Amino acid sequence: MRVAFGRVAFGVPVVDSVAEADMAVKSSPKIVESVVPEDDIGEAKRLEIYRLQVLLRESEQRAYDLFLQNLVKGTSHLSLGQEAVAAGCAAAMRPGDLSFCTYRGHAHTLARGVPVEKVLGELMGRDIGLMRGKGGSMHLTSVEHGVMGSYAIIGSHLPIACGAAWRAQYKKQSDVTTCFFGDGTTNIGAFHEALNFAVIWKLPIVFVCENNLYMEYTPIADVTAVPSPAGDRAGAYGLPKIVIDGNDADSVYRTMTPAYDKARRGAGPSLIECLTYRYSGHSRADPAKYRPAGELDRWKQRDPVKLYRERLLGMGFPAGELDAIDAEARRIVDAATEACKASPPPPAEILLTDVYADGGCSWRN
Amino acid sequence: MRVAFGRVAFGVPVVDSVAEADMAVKSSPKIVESVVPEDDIGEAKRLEIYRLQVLLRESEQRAYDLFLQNLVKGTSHLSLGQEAVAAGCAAAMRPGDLSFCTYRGHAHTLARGVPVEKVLGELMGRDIGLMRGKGGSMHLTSVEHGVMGSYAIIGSHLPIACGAAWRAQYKKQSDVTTCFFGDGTTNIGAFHEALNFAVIWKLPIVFVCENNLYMEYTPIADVTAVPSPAGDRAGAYGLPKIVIDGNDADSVYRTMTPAYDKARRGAGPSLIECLTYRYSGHSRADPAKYRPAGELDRWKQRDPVKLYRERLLGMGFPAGELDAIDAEARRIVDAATEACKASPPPPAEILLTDVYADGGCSWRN
Amino acid sequence: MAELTYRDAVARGIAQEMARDEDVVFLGEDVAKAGGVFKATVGLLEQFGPLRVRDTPISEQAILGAAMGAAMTGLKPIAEIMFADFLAVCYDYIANEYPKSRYMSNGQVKCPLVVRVGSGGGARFGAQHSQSVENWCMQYPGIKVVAPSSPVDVIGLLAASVRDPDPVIFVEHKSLYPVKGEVPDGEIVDTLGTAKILRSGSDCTLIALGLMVPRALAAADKLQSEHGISCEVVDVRSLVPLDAQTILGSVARTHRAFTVEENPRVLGWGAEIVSVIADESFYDLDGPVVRITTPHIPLPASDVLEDLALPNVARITETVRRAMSN
Amino acid sequence: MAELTYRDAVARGIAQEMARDEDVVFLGEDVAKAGGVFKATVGLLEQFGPLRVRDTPISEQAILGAAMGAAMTGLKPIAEIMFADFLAVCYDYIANEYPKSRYMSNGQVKCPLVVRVGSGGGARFGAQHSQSVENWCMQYPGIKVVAPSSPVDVIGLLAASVRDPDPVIFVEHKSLYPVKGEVPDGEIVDTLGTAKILRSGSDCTLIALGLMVPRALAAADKLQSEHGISCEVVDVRSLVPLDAQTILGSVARTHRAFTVEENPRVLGWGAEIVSVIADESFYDLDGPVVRITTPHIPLPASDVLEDLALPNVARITETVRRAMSN
Ligand SMILES: Cc1ncc(C[n+]2csc(CCOP(=O)(O)OP(=O)(O)O)c2C)c(N)n1
Ligand SMILES: Cc1ncc(C[n+]2csc(CCOP(=O)(O)OP(=O)(O)O)c2C)c(N)n1
Ligand SMILES: [Mg+2]
Ligand SMILES: [Mg+2]
Repeated sequence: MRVAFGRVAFGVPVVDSVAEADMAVKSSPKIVESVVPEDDIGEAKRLEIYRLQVLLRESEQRAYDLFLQNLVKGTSHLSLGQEAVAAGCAAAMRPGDLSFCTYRGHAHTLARGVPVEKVLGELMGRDIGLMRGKGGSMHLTSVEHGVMGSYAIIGSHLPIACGAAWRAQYKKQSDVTTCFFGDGTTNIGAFHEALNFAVIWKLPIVFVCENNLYMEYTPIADVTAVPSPAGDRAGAYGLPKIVIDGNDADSVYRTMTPAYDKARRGAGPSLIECLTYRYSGHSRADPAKYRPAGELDRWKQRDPVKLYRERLLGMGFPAGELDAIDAEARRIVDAATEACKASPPPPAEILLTDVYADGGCSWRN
Repeated sequence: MRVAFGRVAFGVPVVDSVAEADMAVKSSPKIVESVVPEDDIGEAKRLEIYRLQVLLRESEQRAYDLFLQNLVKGTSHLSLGQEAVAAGCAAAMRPGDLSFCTYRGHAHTLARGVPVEKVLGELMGRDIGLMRGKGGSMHLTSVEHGVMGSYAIIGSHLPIACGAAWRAQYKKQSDVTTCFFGDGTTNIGAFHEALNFAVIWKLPIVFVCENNLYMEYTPIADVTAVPSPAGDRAGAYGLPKIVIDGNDADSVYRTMTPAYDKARRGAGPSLIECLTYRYSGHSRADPAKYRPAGELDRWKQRDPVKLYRERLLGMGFPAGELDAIDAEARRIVDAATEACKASPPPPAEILLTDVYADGGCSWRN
Repeated sequence: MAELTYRDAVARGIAQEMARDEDVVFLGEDVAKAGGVFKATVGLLEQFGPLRVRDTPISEQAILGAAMGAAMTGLKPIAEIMFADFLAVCYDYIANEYPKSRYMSNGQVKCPLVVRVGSGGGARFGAQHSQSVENWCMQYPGIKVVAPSSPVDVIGLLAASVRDPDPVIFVEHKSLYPVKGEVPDGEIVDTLGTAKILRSGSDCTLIALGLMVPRALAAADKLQSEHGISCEVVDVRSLVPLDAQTILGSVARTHRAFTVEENPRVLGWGAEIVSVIADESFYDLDGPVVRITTPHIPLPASDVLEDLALPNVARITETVRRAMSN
Repeated sequence: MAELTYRDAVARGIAQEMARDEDVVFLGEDVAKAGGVFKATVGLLEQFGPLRVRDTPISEQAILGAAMGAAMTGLKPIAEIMFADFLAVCYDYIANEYPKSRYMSNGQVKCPLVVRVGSGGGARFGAQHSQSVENWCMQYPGIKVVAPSSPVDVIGLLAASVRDPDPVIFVEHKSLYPVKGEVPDGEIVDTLGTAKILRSGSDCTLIALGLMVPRALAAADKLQSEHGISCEVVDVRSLVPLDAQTILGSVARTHRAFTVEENPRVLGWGAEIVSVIADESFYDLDGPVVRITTPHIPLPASDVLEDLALPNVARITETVRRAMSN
């Protein structure tokens, strides 16, 4: 039945969502849409994108609750409000594709299929955690899922991601690397070096800038010479300016898909700026009082999960099916929470392991 | 008499020199001229620009000869062929303005009035040298002449120069800072950070990129994502693209003058790319065999000193006056050479001085 | 006299110097409007205005480079590098520029500036946000390295650093920010290159820095009360310049020495101190100088693991007790 | 057996490993077409082609970052940072990324790569192109630091470094590039973490690295012939892993030790070795371990000054003679 609505649904004109974004992000730069291919998202993919967004939302919300219960000990950087980017990108990736994330990387890690308990467990410093507590929330890594690491020094993973893409090119392997980073990251030197490097070597990599309007507490516009921190820099590397509505997962998916195709066929990198917004503070410690009144509310009106759900409903997806997805996400996150709470802290012996490849930390005989 | 030719001379259409540059630099990017103001160079300034170019030419040629005699011990990076940039910029500066140079900084240092023997003496590691041999050819510094240093780590002086400009802005002092660097430098991170920083703080600084087509031995085009390494990056900082004929000192002077004015009236930085060419290898050790046959010869046809001399002659400046300038430059450089040869090596005691501000190197009691 | 946190002492120290000297300016990421991510610079923007207290982009090279250019030409900048670990993205200024400009220019170029960094472990921030960097910075002739352990030292040593004509890396310990201490009213100015004997003792000398100072003091209490071992505790405070005389003097009295270092094992700051003692106090020593350090590992994030990694009171106590009973 | 320069040994070592393993790739500034600014990589482009031997822009962060990403995912990159001093512009990879990725990921991420750097003084390049960086790199758990002093060691240790599963900083000495030595034919593979006793002696041990090795050997000759002092000379070769046993064993026999270090005084690599000796060989020592280093200064450019700064045969000889006569 909902297939019948397919055409209409596919027809949701991107320009609408752009206009919406423009309304919401009053002071933000004009969004330039990349070419939108004939819609090919399809039902299964749409449900997948919805499912991912809901799972990310539930998981991050739970991470926040766990802070409040003082069960997350270190810092933590949530992506609440930014789910559409993670979901849209992950949905456009293939198995074997690689992700390089930042400290704000829970969502990108989960979106690649890493079990929720491994992520929450790492935040809680438990043995069940993805790295058994050795890395912490800022360094989520799951090589088996293609999540090659989350990096906490601004900019440093852009060159690293280039290296992974170089390997694919050199070994004629077909995977593409995605490198996620924030608006603030465009002002550090490594950004510049990586972009130039990726272009001259025509690397199979897509750089995704999540422009959430703030570095930590400082509005990006206060410290950046151009309105679109990534988009307006693309020309410096001979790349087209692509700035999209990062709260619309379809827009993300539709932009990423051709970017991945381009990378896979050897035509080099892309730089994509996704306009979005984080609901909570920069990190655990931050109440985000520096934001002008009303800004958060305006963005919440374009909440990516809500927006996507409404679109699916409008396309004829039955509410019950979506509710079931919601319930399943909650069930998964609840179960993960219990598993984490039940997990012991990591054993003392792992303190001294895996510094060197021989498994230990010995630097002398 | 030559005043009568003034109007004609001033009328030398810049587009001509651009066309010439285009012919010579066949594979180079199209030159975009900045706005040329009504000519205001004037006779005295023209003679000054000629004198500077001749002095730089003589001095650098002498430095080269001194290598061959093994009297210059360390490395050295000559600007032979690039004199028009140094002369045109220096002529447009005011006393008190600051220069930040690179290891290829002899010309920029001399152009600010630093005595030739101090520069050659430093290259030779003698006591007469600008820093008594403690810095060497790559670090020429003469604070009293506004030469705040020559920097040998690619890119690092761009942020430093920003700081000097920040001081002028903060203290409401009217000096402008010029920061010189090469084409290859546009690919390092510090370039990016400095440009963004200078623009957002509206600093009184002019960034001058001498594009001599090569980093060390690698053609800049092989490793750069855009044809104009500086010009095509200007937009990334909200600046206009300015690429000029760096072999025409008038074109340099005419571009720098409004850039300095802009900086002085608080309107912020400029980024100017000067197309030029170095005649010798990158450094002392380099025979520059990597250059395609004929390239050097083509550039020599547009030799900046020759070009400028011909222009002055065409404008009616008497050959005898120019010959006298040539002779005086040779006399200065000869005398400087003798003074350097007569200078002893630095005394041993200065080895341990001026590490800390107390004059010594003591790090403990 | 007032009770002040180490955190508030930072703001007070900066304010003291900015009020005194118009040439003192302050820049860093989120330091102005937000008052710093550690809230150590709250109120400075309001007091000194946006021309003197400036937020920057995430451009550490621009921050440290601009500080240098300003210092060379007449200002006395204080630059903040938020987490000390980030020094690695602007290390050229630490290793190549700040320390060498005066020497290379034969004294022409001056570089009077302070780089404040939030250093050290204990906050479960993981391997890239918890490092101790005193030993990194100590290797470059031309730079000074200061690390206060108490609020009053924060103010006094910060003032001394701002007034010092050389570049100073001012290492604040993140885990000390909430710690309170008595601070006299009025201007406080201390002296670089002076260690402090915080506790006298006769059996051995514990040489500590930063967060390890309170731990060494607590261990000294335990060693006295539980094992009858009398420890002298020296707070090094400034690694460059180093008050070697106070350290050597103490060792000459106690004949045994321990360094208590937060950095990982290899080439920590203690290695230099051990080398100095082992050379110049060779005939004073009754036994080897023992270094108590974090093992040779990156710091883990999990609280249980991090607590195992950093030297704590129990480990200091036990190490000293054992060595002294040999 | 052939005579080879240290410079040519670099190219031969790289070629040996690239011929053996297709996953070995090489990148750096001017390394391919031009064969390197020190001409140490001439011929590699011709032999292995432009996909394996690659020129880069002046983007040291991109070079070291790309090497890491490639190493994580299956290649074994060799990256060149032309002058060792430039490590400071890409230091994040040295301090924060390379050494920590394996640990932080609980062993998931590997980082088998080699960073070759041209290090050290003697060429009148001045303060920013002459530094010894062994002590810089040694401070970060997770990284290895290797520094060969002869052509044969260049090949053998480079091969060992390429085959090593950990990140290795391979410190070549610029002043050794023209030095010749005998090199056997065929494949050469050495072992990291092994020091070499290059000369046996009974009165004291000289512990040296890089360019200081031939100088220590020459000083040992003079000390023997002119002063009757018998020196054992140990070439450390690899600081991490450190062959402490060979060093401690030598000191146990000679009872006196000297480090011969090119780095400036404070927290040179010798400080760690002194600390290890002073701890573990305390009762073996007949006198303090003496460090012979460059003074605590940046290196000057002028030939006369630079020659005064670096430890040379005369200074080593004189320092040892004096200490041994106390
Ligand atoms: C080199 C470096 N400088 C500063 C920081 C501190 N820091 C962590 S996150 C952050 C803001 C990053 O902003 P953005 O790139 O926009 O990412 P977002 O946090 O908004 O996702 C800063 C300054 C850091 N981690 N690394
Ligand atoms: C950070 C750093 N990387 C590499 C070098 C080595 N190096 C010195 S000059 C140079 C080429 C610079 O090219 P460009 O900026 O075009 O200046 P030019 O020498 O042509 O004037 C290089 C790579 C350096 N000094 N610093
Ligand atoms: Mg952001
Ligand atoms: Mg160039």
